[in-house]
Amino acid sequence: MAIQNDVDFKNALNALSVDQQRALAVSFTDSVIALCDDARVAGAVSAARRPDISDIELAALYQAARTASVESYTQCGKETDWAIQAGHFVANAAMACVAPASKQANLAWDAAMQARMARTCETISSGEGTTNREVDHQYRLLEQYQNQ
Amino acid sequence: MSGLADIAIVTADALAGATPAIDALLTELIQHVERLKKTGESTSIDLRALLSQPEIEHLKATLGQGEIQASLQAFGPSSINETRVPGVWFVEHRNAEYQTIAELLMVTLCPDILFTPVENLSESRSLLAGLITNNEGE
Amino acid sequence: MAKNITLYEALASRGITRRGFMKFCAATASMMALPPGAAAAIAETLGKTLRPSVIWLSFQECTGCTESLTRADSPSVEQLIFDFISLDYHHTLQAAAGHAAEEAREHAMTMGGHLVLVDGSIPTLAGGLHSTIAGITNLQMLQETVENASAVVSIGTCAAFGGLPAAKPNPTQAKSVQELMDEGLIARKPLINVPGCPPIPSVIAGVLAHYLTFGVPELDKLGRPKVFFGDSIHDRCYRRPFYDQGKFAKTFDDEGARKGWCLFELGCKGPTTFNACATTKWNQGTSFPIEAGHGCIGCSEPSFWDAGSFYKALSQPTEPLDLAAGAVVAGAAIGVGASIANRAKKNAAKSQHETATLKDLEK
Amino acid sequence: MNEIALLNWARGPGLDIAVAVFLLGTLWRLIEIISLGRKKDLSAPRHKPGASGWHTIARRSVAPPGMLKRSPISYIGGYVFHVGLALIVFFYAQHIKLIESLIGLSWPALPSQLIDLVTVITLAAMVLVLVDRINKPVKRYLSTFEDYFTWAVTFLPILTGYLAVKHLLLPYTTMLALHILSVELLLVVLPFTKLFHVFTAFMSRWYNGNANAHKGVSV
Amino acid sequence: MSASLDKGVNVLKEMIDAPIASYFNSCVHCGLCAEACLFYTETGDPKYTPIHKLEPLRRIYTQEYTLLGKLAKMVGLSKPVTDDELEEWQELVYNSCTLCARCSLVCPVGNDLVYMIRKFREGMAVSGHAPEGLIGATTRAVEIGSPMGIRLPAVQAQMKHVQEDTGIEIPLDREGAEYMVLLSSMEIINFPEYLGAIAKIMKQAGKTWTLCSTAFEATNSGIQIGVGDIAKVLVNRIVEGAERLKVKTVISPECGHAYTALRWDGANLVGRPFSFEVLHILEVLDGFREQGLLKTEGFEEARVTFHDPCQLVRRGGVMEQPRSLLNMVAKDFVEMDDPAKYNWCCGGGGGVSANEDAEELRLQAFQVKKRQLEKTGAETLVTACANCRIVMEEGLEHYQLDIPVVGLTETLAEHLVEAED
Repeated sequence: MAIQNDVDFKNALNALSVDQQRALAVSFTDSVIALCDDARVAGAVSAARRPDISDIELAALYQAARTASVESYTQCGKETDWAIQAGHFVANAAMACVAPASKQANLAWDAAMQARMARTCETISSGEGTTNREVDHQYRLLEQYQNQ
Repeated sequence: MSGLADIAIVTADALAGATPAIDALLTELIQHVERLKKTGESTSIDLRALLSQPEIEHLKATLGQGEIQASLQAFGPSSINETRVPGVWFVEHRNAEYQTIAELLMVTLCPDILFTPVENLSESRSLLAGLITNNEGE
Repeated sequence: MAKNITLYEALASRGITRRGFMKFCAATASMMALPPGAAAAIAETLGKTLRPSVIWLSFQECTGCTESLTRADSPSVEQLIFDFISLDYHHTLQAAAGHAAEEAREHAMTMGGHLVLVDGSIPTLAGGLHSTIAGITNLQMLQETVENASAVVSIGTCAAFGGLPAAKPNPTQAKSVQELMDEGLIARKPLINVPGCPPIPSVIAGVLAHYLTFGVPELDKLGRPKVFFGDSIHDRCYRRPFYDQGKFAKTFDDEGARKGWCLFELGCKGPTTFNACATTKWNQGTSFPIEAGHGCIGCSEPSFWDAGSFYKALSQPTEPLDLAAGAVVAGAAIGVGASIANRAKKNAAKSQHETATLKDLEK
Repeated sequence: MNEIALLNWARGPGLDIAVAVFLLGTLWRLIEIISLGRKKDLSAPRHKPGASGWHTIARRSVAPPGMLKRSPISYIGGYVFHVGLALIVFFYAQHIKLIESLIGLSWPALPSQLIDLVTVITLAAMVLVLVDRINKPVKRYLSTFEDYFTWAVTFLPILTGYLAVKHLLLPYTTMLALHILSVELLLVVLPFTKLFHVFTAFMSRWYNGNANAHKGVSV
Repeated sequence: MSASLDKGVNVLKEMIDAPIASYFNSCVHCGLCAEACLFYTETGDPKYTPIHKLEPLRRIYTQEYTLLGKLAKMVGLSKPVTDDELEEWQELVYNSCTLCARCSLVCPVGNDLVYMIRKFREGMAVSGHAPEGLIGATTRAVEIGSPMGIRLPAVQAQMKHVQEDTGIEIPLDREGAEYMVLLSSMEIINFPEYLGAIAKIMKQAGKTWTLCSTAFEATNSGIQIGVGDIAKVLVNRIVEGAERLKVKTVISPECGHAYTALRWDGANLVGRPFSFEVLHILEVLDGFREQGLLKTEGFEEARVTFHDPCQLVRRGGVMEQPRSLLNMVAKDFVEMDDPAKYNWCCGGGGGVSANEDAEELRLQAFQVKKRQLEKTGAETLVTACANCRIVMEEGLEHYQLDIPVVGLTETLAEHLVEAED
């Protein structure tokens, strides 16, 4: 089935198991990982690929990603650097990838949203917002996943 | 107010009855009696310096009346009474107008004033001689 | 009565027996608030003492003190003592008048060693000419009389502290004997103050008796014999328990007054007044003012006339607050003045204000 | 000058001067403060029940949640000594007599034994708050000479008053004179020290309450 | 650059008024304001006692506006305020005060201390004693239009992004719309989901709204740094924008001080009452709720608690709304200790979060919030101020607490009944 809007998208994702969501989260994040040069983030994402990953590992990685995220926040009233801000959202996406299963949130959906924001920031920093459609790309990724 | 009579002059009746002052005095009396017994030394206490009039009245009543009731006529009347407490005497001096001029409590075997003054003995002889009636013919 | 006889002889000549004399001594001791044991000692000394010469000077006074003393009915102890002393000058009491009287005084003075009793205060304004006797001012008379005296007794509050004549505004600049001695206007001699308006007669007599027997008694800061002026009226007052219980008469005819409650709020000066009224009492020990339902007016204390109304409680002001109204006006004036200045300063600041821009954020 | 003369001065000219200075100072300072004025708030008000200057005047007499635990001595000591002081000043028979003779108003007094008790408690509370001022780092840090001076000026009248009534330490005459003089000192310094808060505290509460009530916040 | 002590003193002379005079005369040095100040309670350092932070202002008051003070100054008993002194006070007036006004709430004599700090900052700023961070933000706010240097294109990019996500059109400069929505830089940068939430909610409520190209920024650094003249410039942009678009209501975003700056200071800064109404987004939403225009479905399963932003609640008067809204979507809503007007600040308000020098102190002060939070046992922390949100995220990270912090508006948006179209 073809995903047309976020409602379908979210429902489809909700239908998946946590591991499946994690897998998708990783692929969503991958497509924007380039916008972040933080090793902790990259590390978290690659580790999340391993199917045998333990909860303890996840917890540790999650903490690391979270720290990366908070550190890259733009403080209220501080000068904004959109590139760093993009990295911040990537870090958030990475957090979703390694979020412990216990957090009954929709990992894939969270990753998707954060990835989109990362992309937007990138387009802002690179001058006028190019018409980049992270959304469609994510729909396609989901379809592929469903079809394999 | 209708008249002066209506002003109740409340004297210390408010405080009638035993008071700390009286109790203190009574305890003191014990000491004095003890001393009298041991050393024969007498004491006298000026009541008006220590107690209010009602207190004195109360004390008088408390100590009561003993065996001796003497009265003295000199420079006005005086009453010298032993209380029912042996050795404790109540002495009240009044002037010719019968006004109290001293109220004393004495702890003694016998108040000095009851003794005949030695000075007076000189006249005793002549007085006595004058009293002897006719005895010529010896 | 001859001068060179002892008190015992004087009494004997009045038909008073030895026992009577002992009784008299006992009474005197009691009057002098001495322990009864002292009676013997008194008997002994009075047995020896010769009649002293006493000069009684009356200045700015009302004769109340003399009245207080002489109205005591004979033969009271007081009376006997005054019979005993040789009162060589007392222009109210003595038979002699005019020059004869003054001669008596001068004669007594020249012999010296006499005792001077003073009632009334002494005017000092304009050399003291506001009060003269036989053409000499009270001040002069006092100076002369005190010169060779053995001691001085100020009888009554006027002599002791200035009293009524010295009350505000003290038009004659009346002074007490004490003040004159302190200022060196009269010779310094042993001085005993027996204040009171009037003093209690037995207190006067008691002081004299004490002087005759044991000399000058122990005195308090104000020169008053401690035996009589050692306690405040308040401390010896039979109504004291009501004060402690906070039971006060509010008016002279209310329930409290009938119940004989404390008169503090009706202006009783008992707590600040030192005298023997509450113990010795008046009229041969009948009663004293508080017992009669009136507060103490503090007559044996200095400047008691200036202590405000007799009927004002000690916690109340002695005089109306005259400055208050003026102070309110002045305060408002200063305030308004200050506020005008402040407004001006604030407006000046406003007009000096240059709109702040970014470059005003750094030096 | 003997005690009686001192007492008479305190009851007469002394009191007259003290009250005059007090009135003068109070009026002057109040006008000086109020006349500085304040801007009208142009923002649209939000009305909420319980939010007004008057509410705040009342509300600020009560400790906000948690504060009592944070600084018990400040609150308990503060309450006790303020209430105690008020009771002593306005409900002791002798003081009512004084007020009556000054302004003609009078009301029933409290039994003097009760006042005695209140006085002892008040004195204790004042000592407590002084100790607290010395012990607590913040209070010690803030405290200046004025803080200790005003404490003493407030403490003395209560102490001398108690000693006078109880006939302790000095003759009644002297102690009464000292009592009245210490009160006169209090009157004289009040308008020119932090003691002036007896007036401004209510103004401050009102200003604060009024400004916040404009926003619908009941402070 | 032209800051000077004279400028500072002069502006303070303008500022000092009857309330300030009354406050200084009332203080009895009881020190209770310290007990209400998180910078004291968390450090125990008495220099952070609020009234002490005002000492120079007090001296200026007495020296300028009281006869006795003038006298004391003349005879040298009271020393004049110096530049060095003000420099020393910068830390106390800016770094260790978030203008949270908790002290103003507890002072037993009723002193409104935050009112005085706010005015004191006027003097500090123009005498050159404002912290660098705040000066930077203010400069960007004036020159670029946003304290965080955001230009319109960035906003438009976010608008576009949100439109794509939500499929709802984000109106810009639509004249005659009922509501004009303001954003804070924080939302544009860190929480774009806020804009999406607004879009959904407005759609569901069927209200017309718009952003304004000349006034999208709600925050006002002028207020935080304490320069009325600059605050006025910034407020004027909004007033002009709102009047140009003839909107009925201007909606202040989830940013505490932006709300007070516009709602309570605004009219006084421009010197005339507004022709439009100013509401905080939560006031609007609660209004919708009451009119039944806000329909939600489902509940947050996790236990949530709410952090009251000082400027919104104690200083702004929006108290009940967040609670009634939160109860719509939260089954297990627990209050912290000292809720609503008694709340404890996150530690980053009043410009502190924009001030690097204050960072360490801010994290120290955060401990009080940490304690409160742990006591509730909440799994999610909801608030309604973008600044509180980040400050708390940082604090929680610093103390290794894993509790997500979310904005109330988005939380509601997530539970909106999806409009079937």
